[in-house]
Amino acid sequence: MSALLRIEKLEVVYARAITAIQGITLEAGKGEIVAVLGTNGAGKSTTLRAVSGFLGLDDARVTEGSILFKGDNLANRPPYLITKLGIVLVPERDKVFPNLSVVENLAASVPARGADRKRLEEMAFTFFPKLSELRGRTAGLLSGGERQMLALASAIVCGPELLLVDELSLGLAPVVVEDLAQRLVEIRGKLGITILLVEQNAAVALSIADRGYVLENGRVVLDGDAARLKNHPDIQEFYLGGAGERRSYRDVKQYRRSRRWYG
Amino acid sequence: MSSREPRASGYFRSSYDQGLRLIETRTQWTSLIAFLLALGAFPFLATSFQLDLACQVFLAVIGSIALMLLTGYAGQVSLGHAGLIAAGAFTAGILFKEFGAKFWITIPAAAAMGALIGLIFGLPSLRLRGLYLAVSTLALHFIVIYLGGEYETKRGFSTGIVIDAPRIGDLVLRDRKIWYFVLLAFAAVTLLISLNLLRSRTGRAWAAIRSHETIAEALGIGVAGHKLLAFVISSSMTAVAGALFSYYRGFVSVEAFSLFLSIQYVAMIIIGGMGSLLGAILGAIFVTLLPYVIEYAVGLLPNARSYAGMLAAFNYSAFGIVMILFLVFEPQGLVGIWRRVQNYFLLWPFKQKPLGGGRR
Amino acid sequence: MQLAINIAVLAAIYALIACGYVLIYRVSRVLNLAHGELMMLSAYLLLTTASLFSKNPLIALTAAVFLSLCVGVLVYLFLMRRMTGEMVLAAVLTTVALGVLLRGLVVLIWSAQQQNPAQALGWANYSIPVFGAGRISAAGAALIAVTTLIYAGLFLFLRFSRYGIRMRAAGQNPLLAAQRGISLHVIYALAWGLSTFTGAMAGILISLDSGLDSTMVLIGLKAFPAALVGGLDSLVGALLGALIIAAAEVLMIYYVDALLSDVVPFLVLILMLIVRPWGLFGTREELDRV
Amino acid sequence: MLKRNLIATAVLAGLTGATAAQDAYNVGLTGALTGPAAGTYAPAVDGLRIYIDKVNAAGGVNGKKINLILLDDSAQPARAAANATRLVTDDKVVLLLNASLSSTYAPVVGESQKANVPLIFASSVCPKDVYPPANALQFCTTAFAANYDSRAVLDFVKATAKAPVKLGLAAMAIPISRGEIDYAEELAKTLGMTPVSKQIIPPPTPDYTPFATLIKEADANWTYSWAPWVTQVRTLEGLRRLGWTGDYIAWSHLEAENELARLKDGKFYVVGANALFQDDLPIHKEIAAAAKAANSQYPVNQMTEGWIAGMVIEAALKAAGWPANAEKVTASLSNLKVDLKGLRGGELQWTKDNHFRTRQYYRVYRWDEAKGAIVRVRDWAAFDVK
Repeated sequence: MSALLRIEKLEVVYARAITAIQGITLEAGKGEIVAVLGTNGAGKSTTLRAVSGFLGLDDARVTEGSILFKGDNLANRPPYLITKLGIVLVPERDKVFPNLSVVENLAASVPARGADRKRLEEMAFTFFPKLSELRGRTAGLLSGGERQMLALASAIVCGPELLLVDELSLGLAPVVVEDLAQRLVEIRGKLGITILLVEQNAAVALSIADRGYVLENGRVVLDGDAARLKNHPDIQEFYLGGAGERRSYRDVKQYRRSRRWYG
Repeated sequence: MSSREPRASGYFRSSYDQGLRLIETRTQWTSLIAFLLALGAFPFLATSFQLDLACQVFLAVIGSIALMLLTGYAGQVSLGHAGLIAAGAFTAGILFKEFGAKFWITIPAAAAMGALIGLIFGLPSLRLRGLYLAVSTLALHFIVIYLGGEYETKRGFSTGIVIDAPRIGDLVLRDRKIWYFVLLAFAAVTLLISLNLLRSRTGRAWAAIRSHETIAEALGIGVAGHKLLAFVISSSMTAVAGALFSYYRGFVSVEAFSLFLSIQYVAMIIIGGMGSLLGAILGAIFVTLLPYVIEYAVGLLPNARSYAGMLAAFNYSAFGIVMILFLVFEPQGLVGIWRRVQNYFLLWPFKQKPLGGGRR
Repeated sequence: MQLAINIAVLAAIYALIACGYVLIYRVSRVLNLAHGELMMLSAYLLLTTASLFSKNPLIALTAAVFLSLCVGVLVYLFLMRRMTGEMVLAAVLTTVALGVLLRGLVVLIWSAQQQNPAQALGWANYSIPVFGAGRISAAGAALIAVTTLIYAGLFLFLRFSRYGIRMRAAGQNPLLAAQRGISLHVIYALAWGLSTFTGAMAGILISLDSGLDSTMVLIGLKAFPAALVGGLDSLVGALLGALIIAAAEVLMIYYVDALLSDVVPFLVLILMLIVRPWGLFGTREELDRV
Repeated sequence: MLKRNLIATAVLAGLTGATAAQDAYNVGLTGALTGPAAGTYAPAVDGLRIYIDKVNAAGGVNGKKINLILLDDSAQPARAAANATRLVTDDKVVLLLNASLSSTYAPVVGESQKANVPLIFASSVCPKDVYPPANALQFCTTAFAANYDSRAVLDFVKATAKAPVKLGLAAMAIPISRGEIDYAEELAKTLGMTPVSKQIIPPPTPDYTPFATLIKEADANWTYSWAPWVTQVRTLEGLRRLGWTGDYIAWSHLEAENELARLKDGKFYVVGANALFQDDLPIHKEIAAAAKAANSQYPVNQMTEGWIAGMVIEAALKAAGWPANAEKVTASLSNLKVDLKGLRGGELQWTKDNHFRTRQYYRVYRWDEAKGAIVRVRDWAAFDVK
């Protein structure tokens, strides 16, 4: 498997003091949907930020390890260059320009080098037909689900090879999330792109992902095929609500898991 | 790996009392005394022109410390500093002209007027932040200047209000040496008041407001009250500086308080280094002396007199460039440079960077 | 009638200057307090180009405007770019410093004499009767026309052109804009270029109408309340703000006291800051961002 | 702390550069050489510099050179004060000159009184103190002077106007100009004219038309402005743009000669006390040649004021002898007669209690379209100063 994105032993330090990520290694192949799971503060978003180049804003830096995209190391590169390479992030919040209309939101996207803007825009509307009804509507007046659609559509217009989605399900009704998840599968199928999905909602993520990683306290604690992860007892217990309230594995006195550091 | 626990090294305060002390070590005492001696000896060694420069510096120091309290510590931006200086100067001038008031009345009156105007300048700060606040103080500057100009014209003082030298008994404050010590005393008192304010509850409240207003409010700090207090104290000091200026120069006129003066004061605290009283002093010295240094440098050029007509333009340009250089390359200002030099010598011959900085 | 024309000309002046403040503020949240100085610089550039192309006033004019646009872009590239990511206030103070620098340079290069670019171009400022009842100077009429054209142009540009939409996007959320592949530096440089371009038009037209000296800086400063009253991030606001300020000023001259006209813009400004700090058309969230 | 002081002292010590030439007459000037007001003063100061250089090149006065020290105050009072202090205490000048806005007078006068050094206002407006009875230390060579100017102007208007005069007045919103226009308003009434509109115009005005509109709508047939040139001429331009066809009269500042030719307005009169270069006197040729040799950046026809100041200084120092001190110079200034070689209507004479001049002469010029040149409308009219 030739990895499109390969993160190796990545370490990220905030404010020169707090180590948020302590040696993560993960991989995403061409055309794969990869889910990154974990609770709040596990380091999911930091990983995404490291890939998309936005660490600098929070006074954080990649101090060790590498982020290889098609063999280029992206660590600590400025964001707009990363987007030019074909890596596009759909952020967790503030994902659309609220005062621009739907069409203008799409027009604001700059396609990657060599991408055909017209075709990409048409694609975006075929994936999300509802948006073409809302063309002239101001983005700030859209519902949560519509906004997520618009965010995904704008990201597609950027012509990504790797789409980073931060919390697809946040604040949305289950039906909507289900629908959006299916769209992601469709997008992957039609465009052949790789999707890195960072989620708290493991059920949704694992239902569409090919593979998954589970992060806790800045480390990868589990990884593997989505189907197998789904059936893993820890995942069942802590992420899919099998054992009532979610807790961290550290709270469990006896744990029966096979820990595999660094893959 | 050694198993020994790392031991703390360096210089620590072991009680709150020590933290509140102004002067802590013997070295500080010695250098302070040496510094005071040098200050005291200066007027007997300097020429009259140098004394005049020193007096200008002291006046600027009072103003820049006042602005530093407001902007550097309480975080409230003001572009109306010249307006406040003008208010102080005009209070003194008008009281003198209209009622023949003596300086022991006019200077407290100027302080009171400053406090009052500070309250007015401060009111917008309850609603506005940052840029908008700066703009509102700018607007107030124009209004103060307008009122001053109207007074001058209506009363027929078309070339400015001339003020007689103040008099204490038989002693007429005219000699520059006396002025030197008077202004030095005022500057020193301003500095001491500020130092005391900053290590009190007020100073900490300002620091909290400066870093985050909402959180400060949540911590139970009376944000509105402390903001207004910052304006009142700062403006009052500034107005006193204005009144002293009018006595020192013997005149008041609106043209002396242009917008450029406000810019100069802002430049003082930037160039000196935000959030440091030492910075305010260094900045005041730097900005006050810069034009004279340039003038001197131009004087060294061959055929100097033909450049005379361009001196102010040189000054303007140099002033702009220096300000830009500090903003872009040394946001910590002169104090930042000073600390770096200090650390360099503290650590020499090692090159490591200490975490905190050598001194408060 | 003459009253209306006077208000219109003054409003056009203020509006043309104010849109320079708005363009930069809207995109990068930086208040450019050197706008007046940049405006003055453009008028002086015209003086130089006028002496270079003394036969072709139009070429001189175009060259001056083009040079001004370049100055704006260069100011961003060499100065303001370094201030991105710094405190907004530091950036504003940098523009103040730039203004001081420019004031010095202009005197060093062109001397402090009163100048007349119209004469340098060999143009006379004709007077045109309007509706029989009033009169307007050629430069004044040009001011109104240019302001209308520039506002219409800016409106179309921001609404329909791709770069215009990106400018609006970058102004709303620079982070997201960067994520969508918009190069903020290009957008900011464009905003600075456009802003000095409009400023140049204002500076040049004012100097053609009534001569040129360093007091032009103060005119730039007087237009600032117009931008703020309308709302610093709204072009429509700038237009309306300019109208309000101009009307207040001219009416004050006519009916109350000419001397008050000097402070009236600032009085209106303070009133506005107390009642509605974000301006007539500004966005309310702005306040918490600065 | 100590280090800071050392550095400060070093800087201050470095500033004591001004090497007071022992073997020359030290004369110091503080003026608005740069800044917004410089247009009015800088050319005159340059004229003075060229004149003094010429005197020095020809061997100086009483065999000694004149060391003219020029300091710039950009019309800022605080700078002027510092300059004056420095000139008096460090450079030990025997004579102070001021060429700046009236706001700088108070501090400079203060220094002059403190040190007992005479002060000449050269190219800056004459303060009341130089009129009889004059202040012992203040003198003025400047052409324009409060009250006398308005008298001359209104005298000319009265003599020229055919119809009853409805007078419009325009001042800049600076105290000195407002004061003069207020005076003119009162004076006009006593001369049987009707002041119909008085406009006081703030200096940074983007558009003068509103003020012009008011004058026009008040139906004025004459308008008089005594203000800095900008205000005078922009008000006129505003009026003409509105189609106003009345007569406009204003003070003939340095810029007048170039501007008359630019405006080409047959009903625009300028009143002045200096002969314009248009008259082409021998002395004018001399100034032009000297300015050309000195490579001056300013127009020659704006240097008359400086030239006159130079002539006065030369004469005063000559009379004071060598070695001179402030006292001797004051004495020689208080009893001085200088032949201005036609630059003004007559010689400049100062007496013990008149430091303005005993007689002030005025000429009126305007542009003549037919001749394509500036013409004299009224030759020297003398007014005795009492």
